Amino acid sequence: MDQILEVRGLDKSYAGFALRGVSFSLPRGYIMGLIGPNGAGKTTIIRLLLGLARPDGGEIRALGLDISTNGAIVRSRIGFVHEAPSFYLHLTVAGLASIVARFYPHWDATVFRRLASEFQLPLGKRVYALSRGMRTKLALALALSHDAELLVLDEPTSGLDPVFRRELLERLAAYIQDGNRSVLFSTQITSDLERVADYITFIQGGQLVFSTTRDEVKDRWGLVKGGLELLDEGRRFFRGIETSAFSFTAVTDDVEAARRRFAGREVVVERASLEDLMFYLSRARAGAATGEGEGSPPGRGRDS
Amino acid sequence: MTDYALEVTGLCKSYRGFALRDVSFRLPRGYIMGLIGPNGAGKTTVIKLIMNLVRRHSGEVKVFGLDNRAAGREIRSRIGFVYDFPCFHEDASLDDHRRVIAPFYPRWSEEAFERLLREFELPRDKKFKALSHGMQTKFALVLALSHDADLLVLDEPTAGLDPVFRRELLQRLSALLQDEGKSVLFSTHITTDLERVADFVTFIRNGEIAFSLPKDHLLETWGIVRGDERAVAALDGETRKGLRRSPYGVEVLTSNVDEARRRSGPGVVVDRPSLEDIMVLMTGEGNRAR
Amino acid sequence: MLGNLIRLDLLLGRRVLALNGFLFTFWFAFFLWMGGPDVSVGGYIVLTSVMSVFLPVTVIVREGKFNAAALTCSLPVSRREIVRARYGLSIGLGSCLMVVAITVGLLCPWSHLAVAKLVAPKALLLALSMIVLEVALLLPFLFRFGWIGIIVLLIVLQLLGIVALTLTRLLGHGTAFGLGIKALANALRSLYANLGDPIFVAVWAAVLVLVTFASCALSTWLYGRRRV
Amino acid sequence: MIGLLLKDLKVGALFLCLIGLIYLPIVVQFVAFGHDAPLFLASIALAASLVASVLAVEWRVDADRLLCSLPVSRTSIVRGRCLAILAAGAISLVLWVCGGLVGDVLVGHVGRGTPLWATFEGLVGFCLTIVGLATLFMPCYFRFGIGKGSAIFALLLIPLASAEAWGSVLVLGGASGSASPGAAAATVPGGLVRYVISQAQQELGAVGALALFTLAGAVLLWASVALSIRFYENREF
Repeated sequence: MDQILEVRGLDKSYAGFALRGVSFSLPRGYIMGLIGPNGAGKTTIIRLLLGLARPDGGEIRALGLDISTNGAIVRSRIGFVHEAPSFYLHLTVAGLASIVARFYPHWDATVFRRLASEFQLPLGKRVYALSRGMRTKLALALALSHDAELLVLDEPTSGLDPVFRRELLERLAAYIQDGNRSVLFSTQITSDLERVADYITFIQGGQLVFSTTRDEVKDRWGLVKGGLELLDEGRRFFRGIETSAFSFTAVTDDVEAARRRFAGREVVVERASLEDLMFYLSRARAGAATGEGEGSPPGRGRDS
Repeated sequence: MTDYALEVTGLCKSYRGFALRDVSFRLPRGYIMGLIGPNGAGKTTVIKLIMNLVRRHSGEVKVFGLDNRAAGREIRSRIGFVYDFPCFHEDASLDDHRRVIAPFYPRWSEEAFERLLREFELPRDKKFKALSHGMQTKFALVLALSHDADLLVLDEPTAGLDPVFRRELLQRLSALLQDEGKSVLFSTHITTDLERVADFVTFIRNGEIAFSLPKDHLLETWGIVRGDERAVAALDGETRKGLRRSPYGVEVLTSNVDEARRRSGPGVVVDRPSLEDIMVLMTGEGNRAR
Repeated sequence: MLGNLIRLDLLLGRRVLALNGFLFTFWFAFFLWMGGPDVSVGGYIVLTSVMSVFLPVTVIVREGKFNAAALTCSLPVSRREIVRARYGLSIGLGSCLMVVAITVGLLCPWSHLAVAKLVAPKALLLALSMIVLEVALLLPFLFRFGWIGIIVLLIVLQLLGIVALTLTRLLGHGTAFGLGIKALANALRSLYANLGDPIFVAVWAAVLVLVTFASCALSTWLYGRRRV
Repeated sequence: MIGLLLKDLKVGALFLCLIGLIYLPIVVQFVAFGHDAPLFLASIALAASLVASVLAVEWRVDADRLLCSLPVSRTSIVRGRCLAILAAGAISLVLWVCGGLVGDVLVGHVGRGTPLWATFEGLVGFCLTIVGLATLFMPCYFRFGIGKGSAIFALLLIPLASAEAWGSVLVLGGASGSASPGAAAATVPGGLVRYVISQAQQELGAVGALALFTLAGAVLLWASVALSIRFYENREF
């Protein structure tokens, strides 16, 4: 199974933020969801992938090519949708398409016209008159009209109503049907991920927490809740711990081991939705981040 | 008579191919109302009319019992607003915005502003345009929550925010209501947020109010009937709120789930709808072949 | 409340103010240098007043760029107060820049302007009148159309000027147009001459106040209807 | 690269009409009163405002993020932009000469001597000025963006322009005796440039001078583009 996208040891630092050693890979024919709290680095990764910024360290290989040397060739087979798509506002939809068409070797005008009619995008309408949802549809139509093998979408569903969100996710699922194309999309709405994503990559504070298949996240990751005295025993397989006065809630990436370890004790080990995982991992991170050591009560001291 | 934080009656507005027709709903004081609807249904227009940023053709908006045109100033000093469209001076820093906006609000609290700025981890001296979309929304929330507003009008406050912060924001909003009797009107596309905190839900669809009901009542009395064409035909039209054909059969949204259970024959499944299901069924064209 | 609004525009637009202020001052000096000896005090004042009014306009127009008008209108202020504050700001800023223009006229080594005439009350009154008239003319366009309105107004005025010039040249000076232009030029000259005696000044001041209030009312009506 | 040039032309088409509308009356006005020098300046200003309007649109819609996501290298973006600036210069040159011609026919020549747009010095001077401005502007724009970039360009331009003006006073002043700063400026701010061109024309003849200036222009542009590419490579969006 060849990898359409490989990211190895990615480093990038700005004032007050740093991406450290992020590595993940996306096989051909699958959808990967990229999730993480605001400012975790999702958009930075996408900007590095599209060549908008240069990494300080590490390597990104897309479609078998290293993007630092042949970025243009790679981008000719990537379809992108930015978070708030930026277009020339005073041009019409058709005018904008004719400009973008000139850059893509495999541009197909009939595909664009078909998508425009399916998305109810009037070709004669000026871009400034389009609402936010319509601009995302326009960006998607542009991305799907040049035979792209990899779609890179930065929060495409934010600001879209549930009806169109479902439509968009169905279209992404259809896009990877032939097993030759893949999608990487970042989102804050975890229910979208649970509907279509095959792989899930969780970035937090510039570091990779996990990058596995959705089923593995569902089966192996969970929450362990118990009394404080049991905390040290399970520390080995806890990836994030949040404690309060008497009890702790910990995120674990090996639910079976935790169950075996705490069998018979009054410890609750349960499956967790993505949102719950993110909730506790961020809270635990907040605790750790303020330097009070792992497992200390978070800054706000409110037990969940 | 219960006193209402917000009363909108008979609001009409039309311009370039879009029209609000006779929009009416009421938000009692001390509750949260969710405003949902597809893109372009008119949610932002309703909010702009409440804040009197846009002229209306007819209709009346009363906030805290005062007409929002006559007593605009008094009302706006007690409203906290967050807009979905950009409206901040991008080349000015966050502190500049505070220094400029604070004097307008009689009940502005510097201490609340500082605390929220710290909690939301916002850089005070950075230019507004240097912030990410999520952080910009957080700053708008900080301004809205810093002057002890009695009514919060939020247009998609959670768009672009991560689930962790969203959950905390919703907890903060519901905490706000318990003790001080404030009210919140917020429009959103993330229906799971609404299911968590909203007391009332108003659904607006191409310029008209489809319904404005208490959330619990809505989720208890409405139901989705899934089955084949014949079984669905048994339900009479009045309670049918939405229909969607799919390869597996027909899904009908009904406003009276008990009656639907009684009247539906075998081979029909009746279950509880989520807000998203309600939206999808009421927005999709009647017979959109999939 | 007006003070807060003026402070809002000044504080948020301070960078634009500084940059444009510097550029305008440089432009005054450059104009004097290009003009050389044949620049009259009246001409200098009229031209610099036209430029000075554009400083407040650039500060106010900034809001359109970020469509921050929605923010200002959502604050607990009425649109009437916003319009009044902007008029005050425009006249104030315009007058300050006129003072700068006059000092540039005095201090510039290559300026040939008669110092006595430049600082005479007549000149100062002419400067103030020009500022007030231009503000009264420009601001309704600014409130109704935003920065596009100003550009459209500029193009229209320029075209009118050119049409008048070419017509007078082609049709000769005797025709209606020739007289029209000459009348306008004479009116300005006579205004400048009459500013000396106090009675005329009193009447003229009343006219200016009336014009400002009329323009302010018009702007309030226009801005009230504007979709922010 | 050509795609980028066509894009800039398509984006700029609207502004070409708008600014052309403002430029036309100015030409008629200056030709009617025989002011050659201001017309020269107005034509340069036309080119500058054309470029500025396209770049303003690019800034307003954050187009860099769109362009750099397209399958095109940063080098060709810089070269495409350089071509667009030269195209704006060419358009202004054409408008200047046509304006002058039309003005002459309509109104009849008023000024003394042949008008600037008809002389060898005038034309070459115009092209050199455009190339000079482009050479200075591009590195500033590609390093600092439109906002700070144009401010720095203005700061660099003021000393250069005044040095050139003083130069023309010293050189021409010496030659024409009683030149006060005002009088020298009345000729053409590019006084020194025109003087250099006319000297070169006398020594090398028209063709030789043209070849020399074309070479000089090409070297200047090449250096400016190379520097801009290095700056733009490190820019992040």
